Amino acid sequence: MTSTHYDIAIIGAGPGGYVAAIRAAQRGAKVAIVEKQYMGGTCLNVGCIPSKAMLHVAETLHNLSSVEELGITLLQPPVFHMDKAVAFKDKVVKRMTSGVGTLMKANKVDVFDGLGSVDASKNVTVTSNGNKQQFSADKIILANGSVPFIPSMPGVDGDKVMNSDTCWNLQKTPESLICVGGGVIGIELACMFSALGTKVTVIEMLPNVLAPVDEEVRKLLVRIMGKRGINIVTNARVESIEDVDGQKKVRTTTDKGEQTFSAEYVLMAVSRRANTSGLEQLMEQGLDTDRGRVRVNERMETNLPGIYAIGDLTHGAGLAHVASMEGEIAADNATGHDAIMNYDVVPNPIYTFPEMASVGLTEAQAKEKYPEIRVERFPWAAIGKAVAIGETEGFTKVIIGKYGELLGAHIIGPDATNLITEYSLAMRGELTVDEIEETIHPHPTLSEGLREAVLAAEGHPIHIPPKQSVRAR
Amino acid sequence: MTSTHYDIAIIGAGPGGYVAAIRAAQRGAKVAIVEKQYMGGTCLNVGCIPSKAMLHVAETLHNLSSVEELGITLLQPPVFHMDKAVAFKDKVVKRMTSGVGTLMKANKVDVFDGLGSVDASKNVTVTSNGNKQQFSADKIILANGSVPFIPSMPGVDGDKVMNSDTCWNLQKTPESLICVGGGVIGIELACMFSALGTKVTVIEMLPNVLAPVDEEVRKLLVRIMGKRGINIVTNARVESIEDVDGQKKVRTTTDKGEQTFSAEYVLMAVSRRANTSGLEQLMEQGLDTDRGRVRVNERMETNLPGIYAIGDLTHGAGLAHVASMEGEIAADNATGHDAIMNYDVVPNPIYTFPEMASVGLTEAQAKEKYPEIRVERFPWAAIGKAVAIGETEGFTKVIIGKYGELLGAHIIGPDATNLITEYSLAMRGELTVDEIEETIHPHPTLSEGLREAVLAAEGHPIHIPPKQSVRAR
Amino acid sequence: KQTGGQRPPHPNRTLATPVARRMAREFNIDIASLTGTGHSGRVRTEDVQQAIARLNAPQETVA
Ligand SMILES: Cc1cc2nc3c(=O)[nH]c(=O)nc-3n(C[C@H](O)[C@H](O)[C@H](O)COP(=O)(O)OP(=O)(O)OC[C@H]3O[C@@H](n4cnc5c(N)ncnc54)[C@H](O)[C@@H]3O)c2cc1C
Ligand SMILES: Cc1cc2nc3c(=O)[nH]c(=O)nc-3n(C[C@H](O)[C@H](O)[C@H](O)COP(=O)(O)OP(=O)(O)OC[C@H]3O[C@@H](n4cnc5c(N)ncnc54)[C@H](O)[C@@H]3O)c2cc1C
Repeated sequence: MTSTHYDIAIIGAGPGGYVAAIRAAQRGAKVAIVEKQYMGGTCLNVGCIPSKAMLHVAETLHNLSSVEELGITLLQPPVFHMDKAVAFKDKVVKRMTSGVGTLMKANKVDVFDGLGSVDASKNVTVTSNGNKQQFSADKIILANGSVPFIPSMPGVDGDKVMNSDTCWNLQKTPESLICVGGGVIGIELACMFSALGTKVTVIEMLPNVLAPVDEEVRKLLVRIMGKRGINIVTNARVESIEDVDGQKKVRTTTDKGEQTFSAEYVLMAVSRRANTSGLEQLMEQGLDTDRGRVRVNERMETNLPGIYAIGDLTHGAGLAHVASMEGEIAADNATGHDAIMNYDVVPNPIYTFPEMASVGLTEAQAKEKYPEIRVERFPWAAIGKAVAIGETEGFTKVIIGKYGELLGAHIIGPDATNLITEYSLAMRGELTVDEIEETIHPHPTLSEGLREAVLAAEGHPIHIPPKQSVRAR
Repeated sequence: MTSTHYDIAIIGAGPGGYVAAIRAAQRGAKVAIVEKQYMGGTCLNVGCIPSKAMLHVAETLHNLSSVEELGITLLQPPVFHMDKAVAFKDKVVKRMTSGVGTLMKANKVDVFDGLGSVDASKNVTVTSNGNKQQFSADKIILANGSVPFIPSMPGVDGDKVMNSDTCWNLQKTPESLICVGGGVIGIELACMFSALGTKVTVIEMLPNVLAPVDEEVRKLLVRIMGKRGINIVTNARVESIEDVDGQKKVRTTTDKGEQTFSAEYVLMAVSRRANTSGLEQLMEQGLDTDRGRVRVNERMETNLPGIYAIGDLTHGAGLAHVASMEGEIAADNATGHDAIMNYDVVPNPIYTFPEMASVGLTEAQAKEKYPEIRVERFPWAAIGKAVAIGETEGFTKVIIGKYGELLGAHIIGPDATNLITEYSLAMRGELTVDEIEETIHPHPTLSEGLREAVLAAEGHPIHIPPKQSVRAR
Repeated sequence: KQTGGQRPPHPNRTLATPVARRMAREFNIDIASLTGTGHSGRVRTEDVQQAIARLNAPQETVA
């Protein structure tokens, strides 16, 4: 079944690699994919999918606290079993990862289990339990992905210090947890554990958590997280982790001097680094990298001929859908087609409570880049569907350029991660606010809020009072 | 405060009328609106909003039956109190309708409480508790809406025979209910009562419920409703309703002869008719109507000069967002601008379990109209987010024309009513499948299913096995 | 990403994106005079921006 020569060999079966494999096979290529650990990569095993399954559990649990208002009485408080929730999560992960296996078969992609090492002549060696297999390929796509970056500090390898690879199989809900790092992954996991009943503290070194998020959106999220009882500490640098009386004690230096925090668990979520295992030879042979990440052009080509790289291995976006689109692009180019990756319109979904999502520029970025912009926001509280489902916190914010084009859009509120696609499509299709305004948005839906935000920016919203200076169209 | 002459007078404050009022005021007009019963009309009081609030309760209740799988144990079964659910619904309705009042004030629209009668010279008489007020206007917008159509038959005015105006304030969940009529309103209410614990039977005269819905989508919904225990009887004509032993007995004639059904309640939902109260004079003066509905052109003008009509009064769409868009169009034209209503891209949301939504043509319609179409579907079961939230039933179906344009799209599954907006925007903005394909859809979201459906139609889906004949692009 | 697009141009579809149209209008550029690089030859903002750059380019740099 397996062969000694392939048109295309792919290293790593995450959302970058497995999508590239499918696309290349559909283009008629004979494809091999090498995976050392798990089909589906970070995303399906310890990233997007398990986190969203657990967030679903967390959200369901959280919503139980407000069913009384709907006329539903729980005579006794619900009992939560972390181990069963984990079993649910495992079922979801299993279903998705075995789905990837099925897709490989259906597309006639040969799967090699083991660590793949590559050289510049495009020979691939697969090592598994000491056994070696070899084959060559015309083209190689590197999709090795990333792994948690664990800074070295005293106590970081201790017991009950977890990271995003190791936090998924707890059999009991932690009483309390300190999350070191307030980036997207840290904040998502903080919200998740909090909703599962854990007392959570987030410690961030920078002045703000979620630094790249539009300021107004971020501020609201931080306020809501505070109301939910999550303690967010910024400008604090973690120095060490100690064990004191069965608790983890985290020592930090802050602008106000030393501060320490205690909890049952610590979760390290400061950042991720490219996974270059198996690329040692290529690096010796001159593979171009930049701060540990493989450098590519917009065709996803590395500096070595016939060798492509995609996904988390290549840059800091850290988004599965970017890895997948890059996988499609690399596969297209590796099969003789011509495709270019465009990073102007990349949606960024963040699974907090409530959700956030954005595409394009923040207000601050837009102000810097364009002299004439209009910025407006529309609150969920004015949307019937949001009121009917009891989720009225948040707003949709749009930033419009002088040609009526969307420069950026930011949503915080129910279903934000789905809704952002409408704006993404408008940006990618170069539609203006006129087309969004002319499009009938169904009632009652949350999508109405997206049209209203545009109407607001144009000076004539329907469901919020007009501003002092109403502008005629 | 109120005046005797207005630029524009609007009859009826439903989603057609109140939106027209806001838009006209924003255009600088002096506007009066007359409402005889409730701000927000059918939609906010006895239509879209209460039904979605109650559906939210119903869905929450329904979901409680599957929390065990998520690791959440309810030690005793939840107790449902219909009266409290109704109070929640009332709160939602109150908030939305008083919001409309606030918007009228903020936009300086004068509100007249009472029945408005209009003549062709554009004089308006408002009657309330025997008191009369009069004023004139340069332009009139008729937005009288619609009311339930109750066919005359024995027993139809009896006790415990409800319609969509009167079914919202029950203090106890009906044991059982017969819904007469399997259109959108009947089916939505059937799903709602069923999820609230009522044993529901739907009786439809035609061979199919939801006749205008794409056949494949409809068939799946009917199957799911069956699994949920809803009994759907088609080809059955209701002849009478009787009281027998404290039960309502509904007698029907079917192709198999007479059949009778019993339940605690009957809900009449056969159709709606235009509400022409207050239009008697105009009709005498020659207002053009068609089977009871006021005829208008694409500028929303009636045959009488300066008199516009919009919403349910005018045609059978029966959709709030259509009424609102027509309101904007009428207000634009009545204030000297030039706008045209376009009915090609009207999304149709249907709030069942799971939701359905469509835009454009059904497969059957498209086949009849275009020689070259491609039709493909993509199942929710292949989308990670759907699996993670445990809602995998259903699919997205697209119908693509020879220029790569969307001719129609149909979604059955979680969040369908929001998701349809992406396709609506693509159609209205004349985007092709290429732009949808190029748009990065965030992961993990349901919106990924919409791109995959397009990829499937183009012959290269990622997350389902390729068809026998894979077409190279 | 620029793939696909090997289909017949729509007879009555505008061959420019809405943003490109607005941009061209501001600079008095005739959309019909541009070669679109989008799908089915659709004129995109990038095409208009290049045309604007050509307009602004000093004479001597024109090859
Ligand atoms: C907790 C968490 C939540 C996240 N949530 C989201 C989200 O909601 N949305 C989103 O877009 N992104 C999310 N991400 C990020 C997302 O998981 C990554 O961007 C994505 O997985 C990157 O895909 P990839 O294919 O480049 O790499 P990976 O998914 O990391 O896959 C790389 C694969 O290559 C294998 N591999 C590496 N080297 C070799 C070798 N030499 N030989 C053989 N196999 C090898 C690895 O075992 C791995 O399976 C999340 C990440 C985390 C940690
Ligand atoms: C149960 C149900 C669920 C529905 N769900 C949806 C849905 O999910 N989505 C959707 O799009 N549509 C839905 N609809 C349909 C939607 O409610 C209507 O399409 C919409 O309300 C029509 O708006 P309108 O402004 O034309 O009329 P209406 O909403 O009917 O408003 C007309 C108003 O005019 C007033 N009026 C009439 N005559 C006079 C007069 N002479 N003087 C003064 N006032 C007068 C009436 O009192 C009323 O308030 C639903 C309908 C029902 C019954």
